[in-house]
Amino acid sequence: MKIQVQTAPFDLNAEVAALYAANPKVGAVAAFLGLVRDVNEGDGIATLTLEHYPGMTERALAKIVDEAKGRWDMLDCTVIHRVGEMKPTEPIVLVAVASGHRQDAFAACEFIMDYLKTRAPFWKKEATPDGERWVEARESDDAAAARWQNKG
Amino acid sequence: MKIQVQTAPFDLNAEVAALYAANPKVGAVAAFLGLVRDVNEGDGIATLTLEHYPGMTERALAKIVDEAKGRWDMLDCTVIHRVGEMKPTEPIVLVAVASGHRQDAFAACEFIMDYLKTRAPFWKKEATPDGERWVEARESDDAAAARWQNKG
Amino acid sequence: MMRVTLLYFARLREQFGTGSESAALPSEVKTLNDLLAWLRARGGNWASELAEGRAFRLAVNQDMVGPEAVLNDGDEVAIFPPVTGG
Amino acid sequence: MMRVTLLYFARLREQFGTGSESAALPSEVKTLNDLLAWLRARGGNWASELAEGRAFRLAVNQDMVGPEAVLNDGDEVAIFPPVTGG
Repeated sequence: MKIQVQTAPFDLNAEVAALYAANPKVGAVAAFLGLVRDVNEGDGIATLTLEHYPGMTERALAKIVDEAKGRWDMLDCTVIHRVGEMKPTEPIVLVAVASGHRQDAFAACEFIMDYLKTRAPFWKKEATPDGERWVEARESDDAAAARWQNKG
Repeated sequence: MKIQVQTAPFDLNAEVAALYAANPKVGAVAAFLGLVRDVNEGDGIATLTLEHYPGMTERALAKIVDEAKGRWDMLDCTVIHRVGEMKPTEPIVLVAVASGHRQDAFAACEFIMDYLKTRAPFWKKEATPDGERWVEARESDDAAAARWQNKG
Repeated sequence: MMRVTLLYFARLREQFGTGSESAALPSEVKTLNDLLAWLRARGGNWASELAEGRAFRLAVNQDMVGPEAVLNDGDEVAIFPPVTGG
Repeated sequence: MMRVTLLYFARLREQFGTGSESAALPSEVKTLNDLLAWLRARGGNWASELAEGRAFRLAVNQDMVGPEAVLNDGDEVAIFPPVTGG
């Protein structure tokens, strides 16, 4: 299990290959990439700056991954979240889960993303033509995380 | 939308970047990689050979992708399925979906995989220590595809 | 008289010893069910692999269809095991 | 007397004009609720940003907790807006 917070971009090929290339038990990898969009709430976005809480971030991500491991058959997993300033089309986050079968890989990957969105201490600030603003949390993210309490 | 059947390996970085690098509306890419495992039904697997029905395969995949487009907000999508002989740890299939938001990307990607498993004309033959055998279809795959008829 | 192309894949291709044939169908063969009965009458692997209750799938002109589908002259008909890709 | 480290992130860090402070708490401050009341008493942005009904989150020693959590000497207490990563 690899959990990392970094400013540098990451190499999707290398990260995903690390999950399966050495382990012929892996039949499925589900991966999610979150990217900077050029529009949010109707306004143009020039840059996005990610702040986090060093120490707690890694701890929160490790707890989320542990919870996923308890629910699904996960063979390996990588979570990389970037911080600092990024431009539209740049990847922000990678969550990749390796499993024997696809259902576990998909469910664990989506679960980790939903929990990351509501429990990992990251904050986004957007630069728009009208100046900078902090991104507001979405109720839909709380709802997405809450639905895992009834299934899995 | 890119749908391709090929014997050659594919480049995950290039395929996924093609979905988002030129389109700053993409906020999420969900990707699935299916891989050759070294054990199936308790037997060691030396090689896996994929046969398909040229013409119908591309047609069936296009129909599946079209159905996904009708259900979810998809900005772009790539499906690459390899045929021919492969060894354990080699990727067999890539399904990657780009969307504005993660829920659509995840759902469409999983839907396409479930339907591909039951509707696209591919067949697997395994080489085991006891000789070659055709892989049997799984009832669990039919069940996975059927559940999309009640939701979406 | 109707002429169709028959395609066989995977285990069926191996059991039948061929991947394709061009078949001139007698006039009583109007549906896929009729075609299956006509193929079973060849006996041997044709009778056993296509027996009622065996799992196989049918496609006409590259779309999966049920056995009640009506055949037309020039159709491409495929018979194959349940698919196992992905 | 209890001494804790207070950390502020994102909008709160900007509004309070600081990301961290070491605070000596009066003996009546026993829980996070007490701490919030003590910070609100500073007035200005402290009162408005931490007012009842405003959305913020609390962590003690890097675990998210509710406002009823009891404080201990040496704790690292963080106050921050709802998270928006991913």
